[in-house]
Amino acid sequence: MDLNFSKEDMAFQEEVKDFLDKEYPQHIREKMDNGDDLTREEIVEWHKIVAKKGWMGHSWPVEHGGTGWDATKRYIYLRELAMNGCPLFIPFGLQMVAPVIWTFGSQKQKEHYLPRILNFDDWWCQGYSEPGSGSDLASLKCKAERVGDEYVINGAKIWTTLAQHADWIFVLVRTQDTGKKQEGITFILVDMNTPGVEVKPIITIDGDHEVNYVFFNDVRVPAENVVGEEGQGWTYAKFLLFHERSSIAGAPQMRRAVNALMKRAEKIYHGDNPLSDDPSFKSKIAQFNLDLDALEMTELRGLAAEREGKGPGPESSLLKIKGTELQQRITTLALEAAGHEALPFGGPYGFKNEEISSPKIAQISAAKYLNFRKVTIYGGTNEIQKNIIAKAVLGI
Amino acid sequence: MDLNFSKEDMAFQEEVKDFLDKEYPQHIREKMDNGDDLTREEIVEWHKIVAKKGWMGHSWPVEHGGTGWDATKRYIYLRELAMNGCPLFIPFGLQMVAPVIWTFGSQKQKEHYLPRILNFDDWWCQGYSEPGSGSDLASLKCKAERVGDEYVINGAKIWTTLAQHADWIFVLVRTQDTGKKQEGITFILVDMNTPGVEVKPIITIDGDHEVNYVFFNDVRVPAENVVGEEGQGWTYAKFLLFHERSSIAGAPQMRRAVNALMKRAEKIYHGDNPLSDDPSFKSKIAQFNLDLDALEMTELRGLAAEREGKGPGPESSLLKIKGTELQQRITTLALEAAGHEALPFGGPYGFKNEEISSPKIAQISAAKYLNFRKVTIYGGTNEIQKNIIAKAVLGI
Amino acid sequence: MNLSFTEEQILLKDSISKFCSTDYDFESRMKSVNSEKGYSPEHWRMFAELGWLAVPFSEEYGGLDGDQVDLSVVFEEFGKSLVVEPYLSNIVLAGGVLRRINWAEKGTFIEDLVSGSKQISLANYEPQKGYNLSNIDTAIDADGNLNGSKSTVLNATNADYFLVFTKNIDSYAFALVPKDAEGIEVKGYKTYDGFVSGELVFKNCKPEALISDENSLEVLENVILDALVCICSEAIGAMEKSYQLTIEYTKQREQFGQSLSKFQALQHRMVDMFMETEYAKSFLIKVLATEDDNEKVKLTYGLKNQISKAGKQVGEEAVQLHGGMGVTEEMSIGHYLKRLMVIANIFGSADYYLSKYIEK
Amino acid sequence: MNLSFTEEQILLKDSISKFCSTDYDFESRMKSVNSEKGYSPEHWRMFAELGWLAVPFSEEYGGLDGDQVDLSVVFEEFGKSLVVEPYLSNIVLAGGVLRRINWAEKGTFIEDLVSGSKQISLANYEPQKGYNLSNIDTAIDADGNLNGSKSTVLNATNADYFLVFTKNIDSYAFALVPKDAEGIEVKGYKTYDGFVSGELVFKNCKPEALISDENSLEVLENVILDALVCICSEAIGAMEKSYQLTIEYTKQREQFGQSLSKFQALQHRMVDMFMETEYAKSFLIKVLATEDDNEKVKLTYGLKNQISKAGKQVGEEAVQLHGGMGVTEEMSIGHYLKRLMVIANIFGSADYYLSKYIEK
Repeated sequence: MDLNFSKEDMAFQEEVKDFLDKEYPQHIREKMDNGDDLTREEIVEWHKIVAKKGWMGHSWPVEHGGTGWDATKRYIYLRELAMNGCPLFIPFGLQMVAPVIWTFGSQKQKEHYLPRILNFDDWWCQGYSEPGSGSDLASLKCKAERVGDEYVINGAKIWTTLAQHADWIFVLVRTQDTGKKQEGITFILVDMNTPGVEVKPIITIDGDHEVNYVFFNDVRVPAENVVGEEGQGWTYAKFLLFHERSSIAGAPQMRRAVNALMKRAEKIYHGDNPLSDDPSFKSKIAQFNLDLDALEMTELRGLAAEREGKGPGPESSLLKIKGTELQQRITTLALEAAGHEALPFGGPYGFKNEEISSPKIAQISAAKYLNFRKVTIYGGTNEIQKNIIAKAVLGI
Repeated sequence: MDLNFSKEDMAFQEEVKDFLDKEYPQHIREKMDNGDDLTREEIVEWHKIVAKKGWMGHSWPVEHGGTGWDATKRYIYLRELAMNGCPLFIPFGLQMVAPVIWTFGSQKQKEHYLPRILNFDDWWCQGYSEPGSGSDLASLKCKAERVGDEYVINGAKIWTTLAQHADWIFVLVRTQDTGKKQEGITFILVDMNTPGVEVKPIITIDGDHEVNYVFFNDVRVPAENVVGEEGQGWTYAKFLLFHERSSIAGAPQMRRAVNALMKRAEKIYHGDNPLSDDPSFKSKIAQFNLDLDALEMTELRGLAAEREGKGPGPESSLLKIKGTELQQRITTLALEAAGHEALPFGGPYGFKNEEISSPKIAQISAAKYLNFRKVTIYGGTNEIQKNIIAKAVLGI
Repeated sequence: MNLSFTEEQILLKDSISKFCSTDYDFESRMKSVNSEKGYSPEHWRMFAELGWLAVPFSEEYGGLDGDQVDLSVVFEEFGKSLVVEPYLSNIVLAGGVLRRINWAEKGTFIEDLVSGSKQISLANYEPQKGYNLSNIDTAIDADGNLNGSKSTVLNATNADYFLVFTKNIDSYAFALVPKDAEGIEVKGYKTYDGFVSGELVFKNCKPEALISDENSLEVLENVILDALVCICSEAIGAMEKSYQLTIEYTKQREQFGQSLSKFQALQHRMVDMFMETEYAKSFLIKVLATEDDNEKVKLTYGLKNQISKAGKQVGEEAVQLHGGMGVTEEMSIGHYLKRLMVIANIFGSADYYLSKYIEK
Repeated sequence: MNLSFTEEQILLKDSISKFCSTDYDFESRMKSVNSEKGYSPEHWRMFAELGWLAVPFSEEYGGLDGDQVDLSVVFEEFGKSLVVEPYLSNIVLAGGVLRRINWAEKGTFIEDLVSGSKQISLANYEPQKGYNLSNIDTAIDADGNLNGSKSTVLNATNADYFLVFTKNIDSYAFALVPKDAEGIEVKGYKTYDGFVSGELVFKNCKPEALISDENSLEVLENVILDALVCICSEAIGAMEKSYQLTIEYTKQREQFGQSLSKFQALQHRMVDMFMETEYAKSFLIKVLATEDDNEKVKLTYGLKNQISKAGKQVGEEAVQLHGGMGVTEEMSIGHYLKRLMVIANIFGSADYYLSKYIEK
């Protein structure tokens, strides 16, 4: 056993570093390092830079324009990005709808959508959850009726991330009301500019506008926008949910956050000594690092299994649970460390009250803490993940 | 609000202290302080001393020979006993069957059994759980058939504490097989010397013989030994279970254990400094003391509510859960503190390997730790207690 | 031994409870939060009329001679409805200093607090200097002028006066500074739980009065101890409401064909929330009922440690069990979490107070 | 990057797994535990024949040149069946010293270990002196005699020889002492997890040999590090078995008309047990696969900390979910807990190693 990369992998790592040194824009880097919100334009700018390099399809097969990298290369690539604090890729096109399209879509759909996704010409969002159906996703009610060559959609979706920026949405709709609730669900692609699509912001407790309601009021969508077969949407949805979970752990970002916190603690005083000397604080930081080691290795074990053709299993639930719990513990400690300097608050990330003496990083710690409450809820709550493990792994 | 005792209560406290100074036998005190097992004779000796003083019935009404003390006096009394490390009273007669007898029993039963219990003439044990019915007590199968003036009992009971010492056992038996499982259960008193009663030890992981199987093989018991009505045993059982839970928290004993551990830690070295200087150890001890404060006050709040005529409610489940968890955490820390000096082990409490350099208290720490695994299981597992709170208190 | 509230305390509790249930629903609370001042002046007038602002002050100044238990009663009820009116800053902190300090002219200021006609904020903490109360740089110079910076000045933007804890030659003192004095700069901000706060900068600022009681530091320490008990009481109110809201929500929310409240794993976690709340209450009562001063100080440190942790646990679990709805601004539950987290970390964290508890 | 076992390692694993499933059921294990020696000499002979005792030694002495990963494989399998044969004491501890130490005559002793014909116990810890390895009083006097006491001498009552870590003038050394030497007293005892151990007292005892390698302390440190990895691997095997036994038990045990395994609150706790085990495994792999020496030492401290806690949690939950049956001597699950608790605390506790991890 060893953790060494091959020569080829090490050369690749250098290539990624080199790319980031040269192409990762300074103005985005600064905003990211400061915890500032990016504008829509900046997010698109970054995606286009990566697209130009040909590295958007890092998890895509070559035949659809992907890099065709093996698990190790993908790991190296994503880790380098994370360690440089690069913005996360908007996953809804790239990692979510794309695999559905190339696996279940028509040739025409593949040809039309996949290149546009790779080039970030379209910003995608996800229409899954509904006000009445959270964890019990299959109980969804948003309805699509076939009328001639079109489907007419009526209903509402909730928790749609960044719908306010999106060009397209993939939606689970109910095309049949009888039988089991999992049946009669259809997977359909909708242009956000279609008349009758309305986005209404949901403001979260961190003051941010990240998620939305999306209402569908007699929205007419060409029948050719259905992916795969009508009524088979649940199959595709499960396929996709699974992809979502496996890319959620985010260990490198956490490592950055822990290191930053430890460093900052050298300058924080609660009592007479710097917080970085406090035994309880040191224990917590140590525990984070140990947990991160275990989390990373669990990811690597998954990659190794994948390389051996075993493919990711329900262990992705395991990564999601531990990863999100750890994210929350880290943001909690950052908030605790900031103490009353975390009080100044003007809303979401963008806000820093320049006039206030409290350091920027302290001022955003509450928003971060509050924002991270969602991570154990979205993508299937951690309780649901435990149900999945109980059933699929432990057989109980 | 204040925590002061009234003058009368303070005088009573002195009286208890005085009694213990004079009457608590030195040889028992020493054994208890050393964590040694008492013999049957010593346990009886102690009970008889208390009986002679007239203080056995500390929770009994005056009419049945009890002290008739209010909640505060009872609290003072039990706390003083605990702080002196006195042996716990065997509860099966005193606190369990006695209230059932005086509440539901016949005049004859009251006259016969209650004085003998108060005087500890009989050692009682409890026949509730069965090999197949643990938490789901009402599913019990031990059968009693009426034959003339007698019941003939066949079946098995499990977890019968100190049955090897007992003169009498109160048993839940099934006298009817139809209807709801809670119906058809009868509460009956059985002389342990009756032919067909057989006690078989269960050795627990601490190496101790504390609990037993009790087998009933055509055991013939006079019908007059039934308490209350045939078929109403479940009502009495619930009444009794409730009494059991409310006397289980044991905060003063824990306080003693925590203080002893802190003191001993001054002489324990894991690394270069005494364990008593270790920040993590100090935090744990502090947390124990804080939890003990909260536990004690929760008990006192219960007593206060009782004084106001509200009577103890399902909060007793709350005491049981937190109290037992805390007991386990304390015995765990004691084991950790003992480190490899806890290894020498010859069985239950009684054992101390005199030749080995490891202190006695370290040598019994593993047995204690292991023995205390049961406290979250017996008297209704903590999981069952949570179900009770969910239903009875939270209404969910 | 007496663990019950007095009749007066029960009346006070009922009066606040009634007010909150009729005039202080979540919507009107948020209206106050989002208003310019960040609280409702009308409510504040009602608090004065109902006598709540008079609770801890002596009769001499129109007060009710209440004790810590009375304040605790007020705050536990406030916590249930997340009351944002500036009671802590005016009555407990600034008022707490005034009623303890040796200063001939304090009467009118206390009377103004009791009537609600003036607001005063205590300014003692300083940027990046932590929670040890004597750790300050702000000082009175030889000309009697105040120089220095203060942070976490609760309710700063609404204050008419500031009571500024300062070094004074070899000792400590409180400087009384009106909001519009020369040489003072007030930098206000919203806090993440919806309150207002601010920072102050003094440059050669002449105080209206310099209160140089030699026990100033001790007074401040006692005021902060009182404040700890108050916010911990508030947290307990908020915790109680949090688990109740969670029970209500999970009862009505259906998933997989049954109420969320019927899932055993969630039930056990709600039981944990309930238990944490009950044990927190018990610990608070322990503090309130303890009479020995030294012991009470130690236990108050312990209380802050316990409540910080319990509040965090209950608040976070409440949001988690509300699922997605829990993290929306439109539901009240997230606001309970915010307040609980502020309480957990203001005046010093759980760890800070555990250390103080151990050292004491 | 390579996280897989080699083919040889998989063969070794399968061979142990097969042996344990046929020859090492719980009943026969308890027979060994309760026998006079506390293990089965017959099993020990089989271990030798199967080549397991040869794993870490160099080919020169009949060994298999195995590394830490090979030892880890052995112990993880041992953990699943709670193997009580004295592998740790003979092969990892005493054998670990011998294979690292600079001593011309070590060959025959290693060969005796490999063949199983002699047993040797390492004696380094001392009564009440904790886990810092250099903290010893035992010393060689001017006449070359050994004086002092040793505690936690694993497998002491079965040892033919003791390797005694001792001060020697200004340095450290290992003294080799036969069990029946003059001036040695062996006080054996049973440990609470069913192993045997003992204490030694030396009074002017003349060692058969004094191995005065100047790197003795470093050798000992490396041996203990190896032992930590071995027992942590063993714990992972025991944890895996513990949650599996719990799943089996709760599946077959019915209460309130359904299997215990159907109660969601219990399901989630079994999931936690599974997750703890998997993450513990990941951490072990991290340690095994790390090549930088310094980093590996630090991570090994971290491993002991993590495994101590995870083992305790999984072991205790397993017993709890078995209910009353879990605390009986007749069921295997309690014995897993005992072994896990010994592993958690032997060679130093979770806290002790967290401190070392932080300091490193």
